[in-house]
Amino acid sequence: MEKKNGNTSLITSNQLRWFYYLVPVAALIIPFVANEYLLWIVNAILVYTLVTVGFNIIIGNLGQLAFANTAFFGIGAYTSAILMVYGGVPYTLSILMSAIVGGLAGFLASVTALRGIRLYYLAIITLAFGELMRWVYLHGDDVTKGSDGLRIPDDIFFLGIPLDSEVPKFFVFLLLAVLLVKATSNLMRSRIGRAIVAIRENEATTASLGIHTARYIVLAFVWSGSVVGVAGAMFAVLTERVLPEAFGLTEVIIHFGMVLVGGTGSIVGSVIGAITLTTLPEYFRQFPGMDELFFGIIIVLVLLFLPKGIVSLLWRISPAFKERYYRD
Amino acid sequence: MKSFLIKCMFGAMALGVLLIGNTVKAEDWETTGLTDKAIKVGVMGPFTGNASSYSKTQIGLMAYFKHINDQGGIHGRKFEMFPEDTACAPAKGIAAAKKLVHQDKVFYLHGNSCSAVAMAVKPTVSPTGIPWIIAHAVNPKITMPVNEKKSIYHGVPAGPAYGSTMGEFVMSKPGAKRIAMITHTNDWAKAYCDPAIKVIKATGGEIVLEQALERGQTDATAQVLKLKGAKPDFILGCLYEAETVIFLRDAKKYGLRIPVMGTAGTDLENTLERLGDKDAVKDYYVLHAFVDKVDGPKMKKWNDIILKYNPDETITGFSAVSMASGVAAVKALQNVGPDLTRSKFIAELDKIKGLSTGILACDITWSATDRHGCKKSAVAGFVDGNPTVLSSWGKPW
Amino acid sequence: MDTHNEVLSVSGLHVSYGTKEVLRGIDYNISEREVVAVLGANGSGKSTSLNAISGFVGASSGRIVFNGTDITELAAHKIFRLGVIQVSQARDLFPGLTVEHNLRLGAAVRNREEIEQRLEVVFNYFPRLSERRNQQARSLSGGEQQMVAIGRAVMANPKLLLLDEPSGGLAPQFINEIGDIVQALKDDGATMLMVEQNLSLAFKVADRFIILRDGMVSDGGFVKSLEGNHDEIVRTIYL
Amino acid sequence: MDIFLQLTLSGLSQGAIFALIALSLTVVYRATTIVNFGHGDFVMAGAFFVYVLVIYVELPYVFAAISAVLIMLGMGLGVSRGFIDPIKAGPHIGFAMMSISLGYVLRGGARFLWGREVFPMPRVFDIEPFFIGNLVVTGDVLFISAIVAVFLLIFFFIFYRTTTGVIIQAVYQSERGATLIGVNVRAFHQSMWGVGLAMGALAGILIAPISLLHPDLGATFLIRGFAAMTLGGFGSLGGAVVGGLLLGVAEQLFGFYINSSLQDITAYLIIVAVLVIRPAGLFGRTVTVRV
Repeated sequence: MEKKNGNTSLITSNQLRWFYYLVPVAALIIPFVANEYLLWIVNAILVYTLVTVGFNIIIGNLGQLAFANTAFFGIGAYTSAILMVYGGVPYTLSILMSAIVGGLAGFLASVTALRGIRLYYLAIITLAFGELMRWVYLHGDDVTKGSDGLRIPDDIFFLGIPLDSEVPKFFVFLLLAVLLVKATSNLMRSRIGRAIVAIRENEATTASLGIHTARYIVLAFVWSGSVVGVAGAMFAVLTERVLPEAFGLTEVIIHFGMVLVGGTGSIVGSVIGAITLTTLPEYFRQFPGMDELFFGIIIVLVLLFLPKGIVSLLWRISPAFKERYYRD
Repeated sequence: MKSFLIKCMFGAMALGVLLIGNTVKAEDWETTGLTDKAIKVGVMGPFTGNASSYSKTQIGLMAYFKHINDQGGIHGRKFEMFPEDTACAPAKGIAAAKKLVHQDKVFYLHGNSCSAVAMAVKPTVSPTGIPWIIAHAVNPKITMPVNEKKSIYHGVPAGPAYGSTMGEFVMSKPGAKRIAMITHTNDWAKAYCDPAIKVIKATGGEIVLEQALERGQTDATAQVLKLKGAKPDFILGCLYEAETVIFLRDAKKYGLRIPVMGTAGTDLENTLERLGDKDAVKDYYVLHAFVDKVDGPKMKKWNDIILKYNPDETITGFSAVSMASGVAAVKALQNVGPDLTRSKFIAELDKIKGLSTGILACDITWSATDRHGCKKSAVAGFVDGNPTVLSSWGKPW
Repeated sequence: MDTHNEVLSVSGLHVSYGTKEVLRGIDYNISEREVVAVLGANGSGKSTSLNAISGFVGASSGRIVFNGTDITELAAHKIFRLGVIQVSQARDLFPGLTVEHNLRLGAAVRNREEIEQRLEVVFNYFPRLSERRNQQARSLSGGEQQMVAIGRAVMANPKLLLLDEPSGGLAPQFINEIGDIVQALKDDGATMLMVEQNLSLAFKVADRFIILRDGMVSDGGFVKSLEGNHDEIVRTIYL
Repeated sequence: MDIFLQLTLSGLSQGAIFALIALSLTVVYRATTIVNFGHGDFVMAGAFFVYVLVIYVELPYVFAAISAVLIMLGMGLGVSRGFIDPIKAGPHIGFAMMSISLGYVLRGGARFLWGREVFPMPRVFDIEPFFIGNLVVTGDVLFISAIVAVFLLIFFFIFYRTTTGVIIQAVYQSERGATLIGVNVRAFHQSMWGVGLAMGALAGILIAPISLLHPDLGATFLIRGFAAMTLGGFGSLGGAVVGGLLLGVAEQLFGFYINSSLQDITAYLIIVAVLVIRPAGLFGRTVTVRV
């Protein structure tokens, strides 16, 4: 046990799989011990877990600097809200629609990337996309109610469960988060996921291997858009009112921070990032006015001393925590 | 494995649903946040973020509470304040509200700048029935129609009160008919401008031109030239401080010498200080919530309280705004007597009628059906080169 | 040759890229006015050894001494100032600048005072560049670009010139021309360390050769002693 | 016509600021291939330093401005050395986040110290507006345009007409080439960060008397800087200047002739339009993808 040897580790991959399953099961205890405030934070973490997992596909796995994430998030939230408010669509169905519309937004973002708009061009055009969407929410008064925001109906149900307090929301969010995280993890470990990472490593080589790179770039964006779109639909129910202010530039910076703090290209890292940057600001409440300062300092420190994110601390415990989507 | 997981989850879900029921006992609810020595008050405000200059008003409110504490408190209880940052961001505001309600378990909530945050927080606070006094945000929908648990109060003029004052003042200028507007496109600006337009249209005016000037713009040439071309009698300006300054500067620059009516988001002295040009503000009229100039003799008492507890604070038009509803809350708490409960507090708040706070230019009147406590505001403008508080065109307060 | 001072000595040099060890303890030295050719197959570590001397890659162990100064840990620009000038394989010209600007820049850091005089010298070596002095570097042919690259290095008045594949990718007539120029530089007293795949060029100008194999010196000797028999060398290098 | 000229004039003076910011971003980008996403906050910091030096240290304005620019120059060196160099080996995504976070730290610091205040920035140059025909010219317009014009003249003179300039051009064109002529590339990167931040600070100092001084001062300018860069051609120095000026004028014309509510998103519309229609911008060369 005490010997330092690369092969003998405290945790094997097999044990780790059980550990991953255990986390959500263990989480089921939370509503019985937490008050509404803590539960709200937990629910926010579940929403941001999907936000970060979705964003990480683009930033980490595909390696593209695209900042359209808030746009996906907002589009998901507004889609769900608009369908529920105006169409009387059940929440469950509206989540599905948010995934579809989010995916379409992802497709739109991928078109720019395919057109050779990459790196900073992509970053800037996607930032602009996000801000233009916010302008649309703000000026689409008739539908979005402008800056008053769109109030979510009181009586919403997920498969018959009334979502009228944090507890049922927690169970529904946990279910959605587990399903989508697992699906994303499976996707990233499949041939598709490997192709996506291969494109990050070397797009030209990947293309020369006969892999249709454009198809996988589109796929990565669409999947990212869908996952974040669902997160948006969850966010709408979490905050009960969808407001343009919630989808500004600061929001995308927080998303970006979550990805980097947790660990780029890692699903476990995404979860860690979402947990860290959702809970820390709550902790900082004790130091009024120092929020931004702390946020900035933490990310700087992580970038300097843990360039692979907090998840790399786990790698020191056991290499089994490393998610290998790619072998050359 | 997965199906097992899902079963687990649904099982737990069902359990959770069962547990939600009435876990909060009624008598606990009445006295939550109270001890023999303390009344816990949650004070939400934008202590960070791009609207942090509004948090001056929460600083003022808390200074007043500290002042009451130093006077011996209320029936032996002292205010214990829980300032919470909303950063003027909806999600952060909701977290703040949840924390105050469910973790800190305050007796009541008092504060809130940023209407968007108050609107976002409302679904969280409203169902709990915890008394909540809005001391700064202006969106009328926060308090009216009265919420189900009848627990939310507006302690400053809400949009319609401010807005109609703007409209009435504009129309009180002899011959005013053609009105133009320059506004931000957010709820804050709408809360002022919409009711003003209503009053203007109802009293025979018309809106001849509408211009947008967004936050962060540093030039208003295009807007000023448009306005100049429209030749209005009066301009309604629903702009924040910085943009007001930019607009007035450019208005002077291009010779647009038409009176401008501004919101309570700005004040005369500050605008003048920032412009550094008396000539540019000479046609600027602005909502003025107070009975006197910001640094006038009637305000000295209140400003001194703020400065006593915050010696470095710069007093602006925001500083004392929330103190008026603080006065009202203190009065209600005093009237309840030593056996304080939330229901009794709400009942006493509803009994406040025509309370002259000595701060705001309106009397606070609340009832079970009308929670807009403040129905009017004064206006400040230059008369013969001197800043003056006015009630209508040419008529001092 | 032995009577001359030792200019450069490399001893026990190890260089790794990540976990991959490219140089595994090489030793060699160069004396003043000597031309040494470094030979070897692709991936044997020839360019890496030049880059280690120039300070572009760090050594994991070993020592590089230039004119009595230990330069192993020195930053690239400081090694340059000492007079160790490299002509890289990719040439790395400034494509948007004129030929003359490219050349002048060679002296901008180390040799500012003599700039006009050196320009004269370079144009003497490369009359062709004088004609094209106002042309953008990107408009030149490969051979001309190589001339600019060498000329730029000569501008700095090198004490040791490192040439990385001067004939690489050039048409045959240019290879000869480059060979002549290297010979001319040698005749004027330059000390050179040259990586070269073209053996006839290498043996034409070099005094001595070193063969690298898998990051180690596998053979070496004086060109004269080969007496024109290169076949064995070819076998040593590639088999 | 008068209106058009007036709009153009005020657009140019706004555009001069955008140009300066775009240029300062480009200087860093060309040297290091890093886009400073936190630049808005560095712009703000420059203006804050002037305020502190004038109000608290009571330096004369001009000295305060020069000192602030120098402080930001030093900060640029420090940022490059202390925060960019250590993550050099990592992906570009790290640089983006690093610059954003450093900006956050500055903004957070400014907010912590002066959070509830909005300051009027002292004015140096307060002259009465005068007329050229029907055209109104104010002190601000004159002051900003003159300073920016002089600065640009000096900048481009150094860049195209001096040895230092030629060396800078050389490093921009080939970093490996620069190491071969003995340039200390690391020091070069540091100094370009310094120059970039100093130029940004100058922009902040020029705009603060108009925009007032508050911690969020820089945010709106950053995106306009991006738009100007994109319009002119990403990485082109001249393009950044022309792009900035055009953006300034476009905002005014859009605002007046189309709809004033479009003024705020003119920058975004330009970014999207340019990148979709002609990603290389007006003066940029074809985009080379660096993965």
